[in-house]
Amino acid sequence: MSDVRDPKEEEELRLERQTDEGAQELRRPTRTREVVIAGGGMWPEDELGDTMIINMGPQHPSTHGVLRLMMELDGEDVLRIKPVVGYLHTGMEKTGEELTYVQGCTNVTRMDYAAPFSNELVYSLAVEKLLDVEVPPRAQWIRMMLCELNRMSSHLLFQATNGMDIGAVSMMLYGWREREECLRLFEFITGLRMNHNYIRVGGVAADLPDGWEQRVLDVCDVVAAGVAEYDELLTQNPIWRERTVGVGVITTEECLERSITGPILRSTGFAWDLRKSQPYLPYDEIDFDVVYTENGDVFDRYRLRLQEITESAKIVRQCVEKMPAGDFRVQDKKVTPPPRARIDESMEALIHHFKLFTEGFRVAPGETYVAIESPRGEIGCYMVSDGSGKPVRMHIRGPSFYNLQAIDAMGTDSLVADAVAIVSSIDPIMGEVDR
Amino acid sequence: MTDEVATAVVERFPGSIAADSHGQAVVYVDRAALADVARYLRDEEQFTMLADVTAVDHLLDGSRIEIDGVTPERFEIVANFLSHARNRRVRIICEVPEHEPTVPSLTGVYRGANFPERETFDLYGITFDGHPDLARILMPDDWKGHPLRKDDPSARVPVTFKGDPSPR
Amino acid sequence: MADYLPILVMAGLVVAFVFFSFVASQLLAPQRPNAAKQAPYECGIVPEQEPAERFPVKFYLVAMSFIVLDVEIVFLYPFSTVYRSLALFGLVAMAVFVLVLLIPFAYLLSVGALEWGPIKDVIQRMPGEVLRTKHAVLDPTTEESEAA
Amino acid sequence: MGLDQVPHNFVTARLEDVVRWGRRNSVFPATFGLACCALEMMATGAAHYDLARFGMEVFRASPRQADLMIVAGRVSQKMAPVLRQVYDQMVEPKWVISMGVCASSGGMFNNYAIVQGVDQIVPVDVYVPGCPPGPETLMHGILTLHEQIRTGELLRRREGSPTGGAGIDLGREPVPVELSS
Repeated sequence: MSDVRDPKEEEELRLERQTDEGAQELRRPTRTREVVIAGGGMWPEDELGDTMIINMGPQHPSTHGVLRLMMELDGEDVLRIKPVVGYLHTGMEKTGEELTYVQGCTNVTRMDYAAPFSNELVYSLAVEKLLDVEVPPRAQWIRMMLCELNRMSSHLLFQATNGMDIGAVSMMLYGWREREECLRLFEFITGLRMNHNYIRVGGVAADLPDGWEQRVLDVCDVVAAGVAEYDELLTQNPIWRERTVGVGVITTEECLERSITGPILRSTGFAWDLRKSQPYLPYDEIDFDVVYTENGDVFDRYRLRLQEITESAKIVRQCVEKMPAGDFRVQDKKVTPPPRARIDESMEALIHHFKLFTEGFRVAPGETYVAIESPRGEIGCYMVSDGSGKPVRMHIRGPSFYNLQAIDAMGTDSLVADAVAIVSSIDPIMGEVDR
Repeated sequence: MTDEVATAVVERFPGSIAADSHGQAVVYVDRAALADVARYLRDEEQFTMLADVTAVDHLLDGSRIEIDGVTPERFEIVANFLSHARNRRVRIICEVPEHEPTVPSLTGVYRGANFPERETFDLYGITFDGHPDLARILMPDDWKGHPLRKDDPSARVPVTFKGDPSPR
Repeated sequence: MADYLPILVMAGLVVAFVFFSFVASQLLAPQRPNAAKQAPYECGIVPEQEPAERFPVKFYLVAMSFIVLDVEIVFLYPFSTVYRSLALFGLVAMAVFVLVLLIPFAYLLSVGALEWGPIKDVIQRMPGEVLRTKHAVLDPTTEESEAA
Repeated sequence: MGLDQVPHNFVTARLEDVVRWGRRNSVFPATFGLACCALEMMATGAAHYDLARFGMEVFRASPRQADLMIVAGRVSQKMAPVLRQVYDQMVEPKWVISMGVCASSGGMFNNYAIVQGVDQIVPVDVYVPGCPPGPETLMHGILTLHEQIRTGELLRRREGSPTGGAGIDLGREPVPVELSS
């Protein structure tokens, strides 16, 4: 559509000129509809009534990262709301195609940075399905325990930011107090507070350190006490209920037609949880129940996630009891690098070590789609392999990317302040939206 | 061993071929019939949710899985469907030739296809006919080219390790 | 004069503080104006469109009713310091004054000038026609036509 | 070069120290949380690691009231003009901390989408390593910046940086700064 310009001036143009969609749209009012590749305007046939188009933009205290909402306001009433994403696009799927299967976890774990274990797990499960490799039971139980602990820390992050967005600023400090305990536990087990790269293809990176049972149980008790405190602080609070009950209501049909999964879907009364319906880890040996509520508003999503924290704590306690012994990684020489000490002793281990870390293990040609239940919904990994050490295609179906489509169903005809509460109740993580 | 949903789709749409990939039901359908297959799945087969729409670029493939009856093209559009009632998944794949990368849009059947189709258009350049607002979603609006194509350079910056006085 | 001293000292301190902070900021803060600093802040987006000068009438209504009721409170303060000495006469006078202002407040509530909630709740609650701006057709994918 | 209108001499030396001390102890960071580093930045601001001990009590949302921009996370090509716009709208004197390797040098994402180092857009004063840098690492970076403010020149801009930058000119060869007690 635009004429060809020399790259230097074009580079200058991109950095200097603004890349917001709405503004370009307003400068060219007579935009015809039949142009197939429409400049992404607010809405193609937009003309200026006396309403105001504002940006709740990328740099905003309450948009959970760099989400931008273009809103058409009539006074304080939101007439139309449109999320604009892409401000954190990191080209992870292109990088994923350039990394070998061994390195892939480090790239994927930075997508949903509030729940890194879920990303690593879905990536590892996809590669293991392509390899048809059987993960030993202890590794599966460690993975399950860590994913549930991660669900707790992610929902604690939600409670903190949701409270602050709606006005209970002290919730930020309380939420982070419990989350800090979880992060310290992750550092104890995996060595890193975030972006752990601990769940790898074939099992987990290292066995659980000694004395892990007591520390895990302590964290569960601290978090359970914290959750009781939040419940007491907020659930009966009239101001809180005034701001959240009946705000951002969505029905099950609207959710299903927008491919929305996770807490938002369950808050509308449709109890769908992949851990129960399509268990991908030994969830069937654990008794826990799927939390769901009825009327699908901001208050229900808050209550649902609060209850999910206690459910996850219940699961983690059962994992601590039933943790099987055994090796923590598949013993197949071709997939698991040998332990460091073995390399000095045997030449074969050295060769395996060298092969695995230079070109990675080869995966037979094939394609698969694996989906698990992350704290935000169904996170899926579509993987296509062509027999080399690198995937042809590594696509992550981010739940927040689809959950953001609920904004126009919830946000239309609401107040601007409610729009903040609605975005916070969707709990999008921009890392997995933009990938 | 093919899945009964796959067989139902195959006999309903003659041009399609059922396949099995690691225990998951996959149906290769003709490119033009994608929207009709989706409508059939939603209305008759109770597939209540469209999980994902994405694309694959097979330009630089080492070796590719051979399905008899499917003419391998450069691009593939992959749509995953999920049925809550029947607790099963199916994957519909259609080959998209390089010279004419257009596919009927699924937004008519599932509203949830709006964002992923915009992303697939943005990163692969495959246009979806009938999409209400097909525009770039992830890349800046004035970005040239479609980054996830295999022939699109990944623009890796040569990292210089020599003692570089200037900051970059 | 003596009992006015604290007020004068306080006034002096206020003036001194204001003067000091202005001079300090003029002297110490580096002046480096640029176009971006003058532009309105739109969460990082360079605004291409002038900020709308026209505001919906609701804001104006609420502002006016606030001023009326706020001025009423201003008159109540001196009364509250001396109401014992004024006894019954003061009470009756102030009661009339407050009553006179209650009537417009009641009218405001009935007309719904103070109705602020989301428009869809207001439409149900309000008997009469609700003031709304004309705006273009909604999202093309939804069939809702132009709003009332 | 002392203050704007006031000459730099013996008399005003103490005044400059007071100004530097004032600025050092009340730096207000602008919330520029982009990605994973944003969570660690919030953790640093939260109760346990508590930035309020260093006078950074609250994260100001609008650039009008902030004088330190902590670029926490990876800066994408679409975000670069926004970052430059917010930086321009910040009040003087302003400083920039590039938190995490993604902001400092593009980190592990050496591809088309990420700006390979935020110092191509805005002049940076302190680079904090780590992916994500732990709260202690970020606090070390902030203390280093406080040292720069305390000992650095007040006003002159550093010409050397590629974007004709607006950082603090140290007036001497940048030696590693020892943290005073």
